[in-house]
Amino acid sequence: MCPAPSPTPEPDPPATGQNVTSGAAVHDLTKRFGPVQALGGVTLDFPGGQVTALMGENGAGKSTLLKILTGDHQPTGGRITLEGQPLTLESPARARAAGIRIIPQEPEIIPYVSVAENVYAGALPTSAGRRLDRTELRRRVTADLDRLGFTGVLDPDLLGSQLTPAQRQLVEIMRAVTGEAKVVAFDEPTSSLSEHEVDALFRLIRRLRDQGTAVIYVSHRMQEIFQLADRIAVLRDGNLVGVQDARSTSVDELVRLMVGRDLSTMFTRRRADRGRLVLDVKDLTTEDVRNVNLQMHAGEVVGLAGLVGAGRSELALALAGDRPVLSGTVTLDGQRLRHGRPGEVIRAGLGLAPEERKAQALFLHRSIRDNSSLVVLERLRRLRFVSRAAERKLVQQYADRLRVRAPSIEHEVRKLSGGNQQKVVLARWLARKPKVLILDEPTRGIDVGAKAEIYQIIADLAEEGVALLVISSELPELLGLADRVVVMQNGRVTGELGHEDATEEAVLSLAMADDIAGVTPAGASS
Amino acid sequence: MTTITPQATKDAPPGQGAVGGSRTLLSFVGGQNLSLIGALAVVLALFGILNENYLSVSNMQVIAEAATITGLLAVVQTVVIICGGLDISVGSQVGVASVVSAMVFTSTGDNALLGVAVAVGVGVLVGVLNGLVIVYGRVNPTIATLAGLAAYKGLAQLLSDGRAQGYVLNDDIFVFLGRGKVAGIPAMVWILIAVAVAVHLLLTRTDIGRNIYAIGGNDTAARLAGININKYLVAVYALIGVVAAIAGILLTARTGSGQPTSGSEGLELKAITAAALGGCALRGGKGGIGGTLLAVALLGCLENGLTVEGINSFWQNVAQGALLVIAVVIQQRRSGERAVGLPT
Amino acid sequence: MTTITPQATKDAPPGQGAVGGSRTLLSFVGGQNLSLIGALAVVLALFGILNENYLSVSNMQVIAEAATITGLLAVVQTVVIICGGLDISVGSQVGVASVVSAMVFTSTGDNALLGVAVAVGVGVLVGVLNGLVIVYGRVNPTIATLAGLAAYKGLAQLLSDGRAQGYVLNDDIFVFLGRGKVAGIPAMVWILIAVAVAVHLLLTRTDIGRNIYAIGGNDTAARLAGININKYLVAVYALIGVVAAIAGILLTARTGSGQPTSGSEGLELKAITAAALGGCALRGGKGGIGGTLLAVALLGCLENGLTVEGINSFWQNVAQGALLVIAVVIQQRRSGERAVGLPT
Amino acid sequence: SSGKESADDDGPAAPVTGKISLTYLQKQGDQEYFVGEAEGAKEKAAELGVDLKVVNLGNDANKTVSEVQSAIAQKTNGIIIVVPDPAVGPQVVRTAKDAKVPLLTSDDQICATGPDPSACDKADLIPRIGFSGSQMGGEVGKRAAEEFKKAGWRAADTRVISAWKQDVTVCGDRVKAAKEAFDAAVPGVEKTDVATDNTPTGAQDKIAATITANPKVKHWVIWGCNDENVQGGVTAMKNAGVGADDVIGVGLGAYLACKDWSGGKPSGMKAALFINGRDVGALAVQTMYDKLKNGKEFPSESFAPTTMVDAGTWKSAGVTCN
Ligand SMILES: Nc1ncnc2c1ncn2[C@@H]1O[C@H](COP(=O)(O)OP(=O)(O)OP(=O)(O)O)[C@@H](O)[C@H]1O
Ligand SMILES: Nc1ncnc2c1ncn2[C@@H]1O[C@H](COP(=O)(O)OP(=O)(O)OP(=O)(O)O)[C@@H](O)[C@H]1O
Ligand SMILES: [Mg+2]
Ligand SMILES: [Mg+2]
Repeated sequence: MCPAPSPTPEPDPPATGQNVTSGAAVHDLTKRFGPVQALGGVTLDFPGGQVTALMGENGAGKSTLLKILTGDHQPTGGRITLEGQPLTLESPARARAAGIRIIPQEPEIIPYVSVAENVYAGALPTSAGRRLDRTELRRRVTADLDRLGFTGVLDPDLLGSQLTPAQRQLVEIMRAVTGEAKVVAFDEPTSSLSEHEVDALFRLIRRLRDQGTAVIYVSHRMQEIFQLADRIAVLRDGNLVGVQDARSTSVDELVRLMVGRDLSTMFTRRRADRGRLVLDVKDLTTEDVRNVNLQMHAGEVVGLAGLVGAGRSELALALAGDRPVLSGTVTLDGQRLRHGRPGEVIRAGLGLAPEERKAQALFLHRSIRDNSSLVVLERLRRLRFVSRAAERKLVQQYADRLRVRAPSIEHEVRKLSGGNQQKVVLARWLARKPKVLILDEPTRGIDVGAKAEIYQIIADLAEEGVALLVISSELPELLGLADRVVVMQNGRVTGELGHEDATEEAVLSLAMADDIAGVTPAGASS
Repeated sequence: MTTITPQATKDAPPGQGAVGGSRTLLSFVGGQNLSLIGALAVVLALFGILNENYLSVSNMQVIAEAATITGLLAVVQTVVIICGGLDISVGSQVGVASVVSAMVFTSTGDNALLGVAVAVGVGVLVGVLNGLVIVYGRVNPTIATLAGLAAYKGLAQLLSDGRAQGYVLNDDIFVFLGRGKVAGIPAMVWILIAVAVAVHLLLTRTDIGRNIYAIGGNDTAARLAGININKYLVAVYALIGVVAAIAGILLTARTGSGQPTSGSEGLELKAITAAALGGCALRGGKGGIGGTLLAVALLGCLENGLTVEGINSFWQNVAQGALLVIAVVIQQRRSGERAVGLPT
Repeated sequence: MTTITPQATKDAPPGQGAVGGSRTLLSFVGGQNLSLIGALAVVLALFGILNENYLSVSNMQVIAEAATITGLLAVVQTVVIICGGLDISVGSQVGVASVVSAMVFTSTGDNALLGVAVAVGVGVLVGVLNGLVIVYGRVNPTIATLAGLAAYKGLAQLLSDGRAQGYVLNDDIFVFLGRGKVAGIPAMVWILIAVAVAVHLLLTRTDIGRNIYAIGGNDTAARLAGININKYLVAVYALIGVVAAIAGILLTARTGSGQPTSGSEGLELKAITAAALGGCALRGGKGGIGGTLLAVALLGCLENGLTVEGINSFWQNVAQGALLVIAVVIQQRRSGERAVGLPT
Repeated sequence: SSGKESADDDGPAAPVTGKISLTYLQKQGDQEYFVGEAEGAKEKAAELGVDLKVVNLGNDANKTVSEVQSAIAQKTNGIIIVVPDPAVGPQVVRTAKDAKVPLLTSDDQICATGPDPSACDKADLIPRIGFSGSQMGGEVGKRAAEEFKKAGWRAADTRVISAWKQDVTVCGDRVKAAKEAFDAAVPGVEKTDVATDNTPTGAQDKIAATITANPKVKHWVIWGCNDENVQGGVTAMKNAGVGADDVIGVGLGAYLACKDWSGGKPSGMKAALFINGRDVGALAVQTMYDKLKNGKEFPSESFAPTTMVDAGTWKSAGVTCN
């Protein structure tokens, strides 16, 4: 796991807001979804001028709490107060007007309007009646981009449908901080951002805090929590199990609160000898990826690092046969793969758990079982009839192993928390057991306990001889997992680092090779 | 911690359930279709009280027979809607098949089997054409089949010169299809039952069906899961072509001759209505044969009842519209859809 | 990294661009509509060569007039499709308005303005009713308006007893609406122009319009942004009601009497076809008036040309279907839609 | 069953004793003419104390079969039918015969043994009340010829437009008869077929295009399947600037033509064949009643009267205009 700043193990009483009349609070808040109790009576305040972190396992109820605060869900019971005054939030519009903003876990983007309009949707500037004032809109967005430090990464004229995941997240962030905000909640905002944007985001959060805004911050990344938070509230099974002062608590204590037991958080993998060559990529060029050469061996974990838009996901999709290949070859176990045929690639033995689970992997209205078994159906069928018993057994096995939190495997995936949805995607590929498995941001939105589990699974798979390509924006994770790290920038591989040489600094300097004048890409090591 | 409990919940989508016999019926019906069953019961009870002959065996046979052609099309419409498409040209396809079956029959010296075979063959061709236009022409399915609606209607009219063709009621096979009964149930209704059961099994029990749901639920995800979407789409449209051809042959058998437009115009709307009322989401990925058949039955019983009561067709239009809305509103209330926002 | 380029990209939807005069025309047409313009040019050239009178001013007037009622409905259909809905009941609404306008006119001793006003009022009511059923009944727009298609048709028939009602061509206002010309352009065409320009400005230049795109593009995002989706939906359906009523009044003016079904049946399909051909995505969030009007013009010129050439209606059906597909295929090829997967 | 078994013909059914219930199945029940026919039938039924159900079949041959079956399941005593398409006739006849329910047709003829009444053995034709399509067309053609002669036009600068929905068989029959009658009286006038959807606006748009295509034509004669076609055509002429004197429109039905005349202005609508659906409906019910109550055999064919009316005579002929 990520190394935590050494905390002082001093059991201070939980910090409460210094100023009861600023910020928001919830009192005895409950929420039920049919049989699922998502929140079971949470009383918690979010004082102004402080960053309150919200932690908890996948499905603990963090997003639900935030959704209630923004009027998106109606609570089953309990009260909300803002600046000491009771508040009923019958709609998101009401919450917005009251000054409560949320950056949701899954960005919601309007596809065919510009970034500028996406940011100001619902509050577009008008002049002379309802005439849209485009000049003013542009002025405001440009100013916002400048203020937030996103100027280079986000073109305000791009259409929503053209944005990358990171850019979508930035749009959500911009939306939330326009206008007068008293409470701003961030639901795992960094899960698709890279270091550069994360820095800008943290500056923004600190500025908001200093202006007296109540900031709520949800994340599974301990490092960030300790960098940002003043106080840390931990939810478990929809109940508040403790509020800790960030200066006086420790990672271990938080983990114990979250999962109810001790967990070894550091991950070290026993490195096996490299097996036979399974994947050989030669001079692969697509629209977004140029001249990529990559070799992967059985039992090897290769990390793929890079900044936002470096082309890692594009490379993954190209390998999975989902991108038109302009030139170059991909050979899997001696078999040359044809592009444009994902099915053939899967049958040849390559699997991809893609980056955007909702858009690229999940069938939200279908059950966990349907979602998990999709790529193994051909093994479960006889005369094309799927054996349900075998299917259920298999899915149950992987759901248990990944600790998917749901009443049953027949539960619809859209009703799962974000992290649990990610686990369903992983379960699909674990069940398939391919020769080469590409995991694009596999721990995005995954809680500590499950993360450890996933690391273990990656290790086990490598042990079994699977070659793994792991894409992650969390460098510590990547460095901990990978036998070697391949770094990309602008669609090109800029270097490769062996496990020993792979430090954060080395990776970052390769990731920004073009930007650092005069530095030639480091030669491939190991 | 991990909280997967092995029993199925009541949230399971229709056709998802266990393997056992008694579960199968419920899974076929689907939990969320209870309001349709309720509506059907109300309609049956109401007209049963108003008119003593309404619930008679012979009237039920009449209702079933009248609903057969719509039912066949609604079943395949359900499949294509589940996989995210739509087929607006089904009515015109029925017309083509009807004309072809009768004309081939007549011109080959009353060879019924040949008539049937050629009609089915033409149905496959038409369906594959639809699929190819959609897949390789990259035309939106709605537009492509809207074009088909006009084009195939024109084709049927050109073939038949716009008039009813041939006469088939001197042939045993056609007479059996149109008027025969087996075990007290009309032959055409048996055909509907056979098609519906086959398609239901296909959708719920085979990997093909799973893949169809996957394609409609999220095409990107389906593609990345290795499903050959294009192949599936062409196959689904071909299936529609075959079933529409069967419907056209039954139309010929029932009316006695090949009908280019009469009896088939407007069937697309009826089929889509039934599928949507039966719980198909028009954006794909959701629905089942059970719900669709219930909706077909509901609409059929309603129409017959209104006619039996001698209600004039103007009032029937108003009543059908109103009842359709009421049925859906009740269904939505029961399933507790959220009120804020677009209620799709 | 990336630099900000201040001009709109070529993918920007029509009407996104700048405020300037010359840009406005292009934005109205929309870059992606070039293939429609091409198709239109081909049709005009083809029939112009085949028949010397086809391109005459008087024939262009005839085409424009014939396309007006469809055009009006296609314009509002575009709006509702952009915001993620659909209205299949437009044709029936036209029938209601036609009957109401003529009956009120006749029964109030030939008061044309009152006839027009009451028809528009009824149109608003019908539209609001549609919106309320969709929003508060939580009924899928397709189903709700399918129900409306039947119910309002029944209403028009009940009001009129199924017959053409009244006679309006002794009144100057109706005669002007039906046959008058201003600056050489028929009065009805002016009405279409006025409605189209107003709706275009609404969609592209006001925050209301932008919110409509937002609702159709992503209803969750719109809801979270505080847009009152329900209010917008009801308002959009009310707008449809008003414009359908105007179309109904024009129908009365053209035919001289209130027509319950004749002349309005099937208009929904034509309107949806035009909107879809004009580039509206049926799942919402995308489209514009420019494309829709081009599609209306294309279909109108085609139909007129086929009639001028004396082609029988069977071939016309085939030709229209085939040409519709060809136009869209070319459009898709040009815009380079990806071939793998569902091509929606 | 194989569906082939047929009830033996065991003579005429015994007269019905209790309350008689009849079913009137009509095609295109939302059209003006058939609405009138239904009203006439209902009035007559009320007068005779008969229970009458009227069912609209639209243009649907399939629904026709269903509704015949349904009426039988409802134990109706007699069926009167206007088929959407004569080809469905044999199936209807067979179904009614199996159930021993007397069958009478109105308006359109059907044959017990084949799809085409015109190629049918006289004995196999089902008794019928109504107008004859070819007779109506003939009247129209004859009147148009008279008007043509009266106007003194030359065949060379005259054009005849026949407007109808080309997939409706009975429309085709009417138009064909009109052409033959016209040609018999006035040979040599060129004719143009215009495909419409039988609605006034559809006809107007299509005929407007036809005018465009033929700018050299000076005089126009228009007929069609119904009043809608002719009225749409006359309006198109007016809009194209063709004077009322240069148009001879002969309507069929008179229900829209009367509206033109009630305006009192000169109109291209010169005459229309008035067919009164009420008379047909009433006569059909009376005939069926006589058979069921009194055992009186159906006459093989009875016609209701038609009248050619024009601007001067329509009121006295009993045309009612809404
Ligand atoms: N719309 C819904 N319908 C049914 N159940 C839901 C719904 N939304 C959330 N839940 C359930 O409520 C519980 C809390 O979910 P929530 O999304 O708040 O978790 P979370 O703490 O944000 O988890 P994560 O870290 O994975 O995002 C979960 O058990 C989830 O399955
Ligand atoms: N700032 C940007 N502006 C415009 N396009 C961008 C930007 N960043 C990335 N892209 C586009 O994203 C694609 C490559 O990104 P890809 O998703 O493969 O990167 P990645 O390394 O996976 O990064 P991440 O997933 O973290 O965004 C290319 O199509 C590129 O044009
Ligand atoms: Mg969450
Ligand atoms: Mg990526």
